[in-house]
Amino acid sequence: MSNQLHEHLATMLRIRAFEEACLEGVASGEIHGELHTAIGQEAIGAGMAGVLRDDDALVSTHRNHAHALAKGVPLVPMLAEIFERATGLCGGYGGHMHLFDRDRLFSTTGIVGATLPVALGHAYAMVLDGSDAVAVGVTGDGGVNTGGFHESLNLAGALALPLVVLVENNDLAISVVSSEVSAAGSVERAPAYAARGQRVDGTDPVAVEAAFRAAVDHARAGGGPSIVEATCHRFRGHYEGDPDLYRSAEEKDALTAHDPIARARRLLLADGATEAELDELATRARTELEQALAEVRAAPAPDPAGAHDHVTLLPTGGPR
Amino acid sequence: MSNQLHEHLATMLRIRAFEEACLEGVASGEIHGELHTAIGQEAIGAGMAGVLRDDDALVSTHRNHAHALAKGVPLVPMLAEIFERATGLCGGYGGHMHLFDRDRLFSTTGIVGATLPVALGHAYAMVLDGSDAVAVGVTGDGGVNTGGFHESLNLAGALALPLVVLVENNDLAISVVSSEVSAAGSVERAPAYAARGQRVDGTDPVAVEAAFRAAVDHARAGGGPSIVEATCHRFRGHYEGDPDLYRSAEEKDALTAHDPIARARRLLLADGATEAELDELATRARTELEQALAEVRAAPAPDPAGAHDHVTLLPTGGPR
Amino acid sequence: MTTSAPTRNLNVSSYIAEAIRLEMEADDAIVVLGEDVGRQGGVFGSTRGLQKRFGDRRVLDTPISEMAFTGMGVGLAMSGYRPMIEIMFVDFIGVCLEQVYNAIAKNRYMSGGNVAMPVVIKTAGGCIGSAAQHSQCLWGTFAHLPGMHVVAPSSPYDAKGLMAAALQSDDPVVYIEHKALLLSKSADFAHGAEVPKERYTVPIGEAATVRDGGDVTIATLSANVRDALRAAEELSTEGIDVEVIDLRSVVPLDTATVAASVARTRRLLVVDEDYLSFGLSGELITRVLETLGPSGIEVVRRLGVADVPIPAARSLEEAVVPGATAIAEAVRAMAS
Amino acid sequence: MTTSAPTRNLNVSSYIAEAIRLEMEADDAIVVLGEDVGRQGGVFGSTRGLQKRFGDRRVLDTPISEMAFTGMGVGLAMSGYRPMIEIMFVDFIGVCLEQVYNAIAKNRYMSGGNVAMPVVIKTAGGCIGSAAQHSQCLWGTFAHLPGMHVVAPSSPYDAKGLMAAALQSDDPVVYIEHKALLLSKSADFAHGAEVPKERYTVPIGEAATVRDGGDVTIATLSANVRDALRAAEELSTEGIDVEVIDLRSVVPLDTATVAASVARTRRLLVVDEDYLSFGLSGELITRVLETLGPSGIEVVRRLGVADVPIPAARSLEEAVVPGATAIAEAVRAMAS
Ligand SMILES: Cc1ncc(C[n+]2csc(CCOP(=O)(O)OP(=O)(O)O)c2C)c(N)n1
Ligand SMILES: Cc1ncc(C[n+]2csc(CCOP(=O)(O)OP(=O)(O)O)c2C)c(N)n1
Ligand SMILES: [Mg+2]
Ligand SMILES: [Mg+2]
Repeated sequence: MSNQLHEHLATMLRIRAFEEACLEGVASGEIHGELHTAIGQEAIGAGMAGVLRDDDALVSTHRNHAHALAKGVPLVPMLAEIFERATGLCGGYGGHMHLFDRDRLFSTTGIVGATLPVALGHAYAMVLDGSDAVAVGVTGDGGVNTGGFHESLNLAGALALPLVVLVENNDLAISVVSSEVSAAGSVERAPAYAARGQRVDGTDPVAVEAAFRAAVDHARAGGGPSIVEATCHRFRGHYEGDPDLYRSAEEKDALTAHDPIARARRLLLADGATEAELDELATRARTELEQALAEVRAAPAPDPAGAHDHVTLLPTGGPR
Repeated sequence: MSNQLHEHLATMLRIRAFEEACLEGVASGEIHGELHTAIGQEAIGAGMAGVLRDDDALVSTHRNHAHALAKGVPLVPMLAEIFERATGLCGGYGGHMHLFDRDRLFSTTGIVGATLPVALGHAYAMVLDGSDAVAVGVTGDGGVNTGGFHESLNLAGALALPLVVLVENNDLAISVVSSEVSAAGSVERAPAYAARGQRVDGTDPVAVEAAFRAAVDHARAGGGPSIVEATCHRFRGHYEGDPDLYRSAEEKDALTAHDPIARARRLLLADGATEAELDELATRARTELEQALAEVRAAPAPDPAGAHDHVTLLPTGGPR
Repeated sequence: MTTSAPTRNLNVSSYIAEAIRLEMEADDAIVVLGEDVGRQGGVFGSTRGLQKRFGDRRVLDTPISEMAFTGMGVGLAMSGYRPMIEIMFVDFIGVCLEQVYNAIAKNRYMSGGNVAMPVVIKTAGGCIGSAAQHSQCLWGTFAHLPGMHVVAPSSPYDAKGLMAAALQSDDPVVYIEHKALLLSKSADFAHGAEVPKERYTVPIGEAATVRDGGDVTIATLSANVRDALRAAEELSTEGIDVEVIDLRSVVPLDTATVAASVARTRRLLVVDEDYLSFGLSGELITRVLETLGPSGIEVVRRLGVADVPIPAARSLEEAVVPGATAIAEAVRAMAS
Repeated sequence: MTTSAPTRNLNVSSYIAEAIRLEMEADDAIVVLGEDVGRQGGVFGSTRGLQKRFGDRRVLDTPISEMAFTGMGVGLAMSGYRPMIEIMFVDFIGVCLEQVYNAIAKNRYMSGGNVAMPVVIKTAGGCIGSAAQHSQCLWGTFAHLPGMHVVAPSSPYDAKGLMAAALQSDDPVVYIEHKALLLSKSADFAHGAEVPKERYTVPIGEAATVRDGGDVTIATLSANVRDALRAAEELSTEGIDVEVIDLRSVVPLDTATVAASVARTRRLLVVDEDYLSFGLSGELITRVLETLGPSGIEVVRRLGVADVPIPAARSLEEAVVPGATAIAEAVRAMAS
């Protein structure tokens, strides 16, 4: 367990460092649109990391960096995309909410609830392929009240498709407390879809990994869909710039008690790890990101002459 | 019971006669669009009849005639609307799939799944009004797999709104067998919405009335939403003109065994009613419809000069 | 007018099913998803026989969950498939437009060209008497949103050829069939009635001049082509010589063919069964104006559904949907 | 240019919230539904203070269930309420367009005038750097579908007045606020910076000439009005005298005001932050052509997002979204 947690801590630190690098980009104006970070929610990405194969699909949301890293999307092109560079994963056309890594079947969308239909399509493709790959669709607790959630899970259940729905439950959809506007929990909805349901402490990467792996294995074995709900806490505003006035100062202060990184540190120290050893992990993550940031910042902005490329292969023939 | 069933039989006969009058309109070309009848499903409308007040709302589907009659929508204007007459409920603008009776808070839509959000709005209005009125949204078994079903029931559950969702389960969405593409039954989904769930034999009007009344009372008392699922059989094609080749001849022949009208007759006869008395009920229904049909047929078609009226109050100012 | 009877006299829907069958035989990546596309073969018959031929996985009968199965098209495409998604009536697009315009139409662009979206959205439009929620065309709605091709065939030949082209396209294509045409047979058509049994394509983005004439140019598409040809026949007896252009594609719009015709006739009538405003007619007129300049045009007119929902009653419906009589009248007013 | 500082210097979003508050005080039937409209007061602040003032029933924070709460607007309206539905970003309309165009926009017609639909759809459009799924305008999409008014204010004064008019309207109104304007203050505006504290309305369907000029007519709306005014200032130093018309409403479109201007200038530039094709620009140019005839116009041009999704990177975004520089350039080309 301690070895596993050690590795999870390294992953969480890498995710946090990544998010913090993005914060720099917002402050500097290099990222000029919305940015949503997973700070405080790193244990989920860490628990997912390593469970999926390249030929498994993962479809994520507006809060997607941790999932991308968990799927093995290369860090530098990803950071470059978020920093709006020509060397970005998508050449700077997509940006933070629209990451596409074709080879790893990773994609995202900025529309809440829109991830699951896409993941469902991947799951169906896997059945058509006769492969044992699986598809994972991520949603927040807000996304579970969208029609797309229902339609996708019903289809997955009816056709017993290899779909894992990972619900990141930070109990907030921007300012709306999801439990106040939800008639039931996500896991309690699993029977409505003949799905497996499991709730897990999303600040515990070991628990997340176990639950996520069980769901993936279940899907791989032909058992059909699962809902894995990981409870967690959103440390920052919904997006950078969100004044977050809908939470009290006390409420926000209390969040640090749920820091998955601090938690893992505590456990590892109690288990015999040294401060220095763990600090070294943090340094390694920060160094990787510093180097990545330098590389990204050296890259050019996309050439405006190409702004009209890539709409379709065949020109649509409209006037310019 | 027998008195109640007697009355239900009369209502079912009236519904059947209404639907048969509509069939005439299709044959004659007076109805030139799609027509969906509830032939075989009359016990549901009959069970609903009398339960709702004028200030309760009812939102129905493409297969809506029985529900309209159950809500007390006047028969002749309704038939006139379906027969595309100027004297129709909506002046001939709406037609069979778009019936609106403002005073009885009755409306319909031809889009599957679209009834429930509208019914939810009525339910919310009742809470705002501080009234004990309730809203009923009808859907078929096909409609329960739409996103609108999920979103509406969740909101109704979360806010404990007085919404009754009546599912007419004939296990067919046109040609698709709903149970084959549904991961769970509608009633089994009730817990996902903190809703009451009850399944009932939709060929038994007494049972339908009891279940429907219980749900309405529950909503009136502030208990929140219910799902009432009434199992039934669609005797004809999905719409008039549907060759219905997706069901075998034997399957279709076997349908008559589930005729709610024959069933009620059998029970009433066993309970001491006379053939003559029951025939008289049928005659009365047919006579009412014959007279209605004559009245409708005497009415003019809508004046084409008014075809551009009623789009908005304030003109939109577009070119003609 | 075709005078000889066509070799085959099938429903247009059968030719569409034939196109899909031939493409599916040639390309294993094509899968078909939608309501009633399998066991029933489509409510209008345009997927008839496909499930028997290709099995119930490649031709999937879905529940009424348009958002889910349209989105499945996105995932399938990213997994290397070429999905055809059937939205039974185009009027229903409001429940799933999200996946169409924010994903299918944009993923290629948002991915900087890395991800292809070879998805066909097949859907039925047009009036056959079913009122405001089952009679719309809406090609203007799709055309306004970038990233998709939009086609609407008018003849049996084009119905098959454009479906084949759509299925072969590496870009998303919205294929809008007209309900009235689906149920018509080859012999009902004065143009494109002859349909080869083999595979062929009609190129997306090319209009066809289906009748030559020198006095007035009518540009139209889908079922209105038939009406325009009827009107033209009538007008020819009055000495008015009408050129009829079938646009066939809304996106890409073949402005060049229309402009070349108007350069000769100097009179353009656009006939569009879709809503009049903020749609095809304004776009086409503007592009022709941009191409020829104001001095290149003498008269422009347009006929469409004048910003009113489609009413139920036949008397009202005929008053709002453009047909042969209204077309002939409009041309007469322009020619005088 | 306004030279004196405006009396109040609030965000445009505050003036909108003020309009809603005043109308809600005057009319108990108004209710507000949407995500984050209550506790947070809107992600851009344009419903700030309303929930405190009117309670959490009349100002309801909804789950992310746009189809449900947009449809609630239909039921609420039929129950005698006047709902305002907030769709946070117009880009999300694809998940619930169904209730908007098949019910809200059509129920009056389908009911033969028996049922009114006094529903306001309030939503934010426009570019502030958030790429393809959070930057669209889409007023052309709504405008193509009959039964709704569509407005898009450009100034603090109009933002408040058009919101009041929308809430008083017995017809459905789509109110598209521009994200960049919402976050701007009165002092940032050269027109309509002064906002009375009292109730007033700006009439739906009337354009405003925000700058007089004799050489070229620019017709535009929303944030581009600011750009057009800036371009006009620049051009005036070059001796080009530009008239700037703020359309304010897309439906009804005030063709008369534009045509009267073009009758003088004979040159029309339409600037539209929405997608270029099959939208506002083609419609307006066609209507002006229909009004004045080809001989009444010398040059027409249009600038818009040329049928491309909005890219993420600033360098790309600036290349596709029309701004002051592109406007000035286009006018120069037309004037010479
Ligand atoms: C259909 C749709 N509605 C609204 C939004 C705006 N929006 C973006 S994120 C968000 C909250 C999402 O909450 P949740 O799903 O819990 O994810 P979290 O942000 O907590 O990770 C909202 C309302 C959207 N992007 N798409
Ligand atoms: C959103 C949408 N999708 C598809 C349709 C086409 N359609 C009309 S009725 C129907 C089947 C409905 O089945 P069900 O809900 O069980 O009602 P039933 O016809 O059995 O009464 C379908 C698919 C529609 N009207 N709306
Ligand atoms: Mg959340
Ligand atoms: Mg059914």
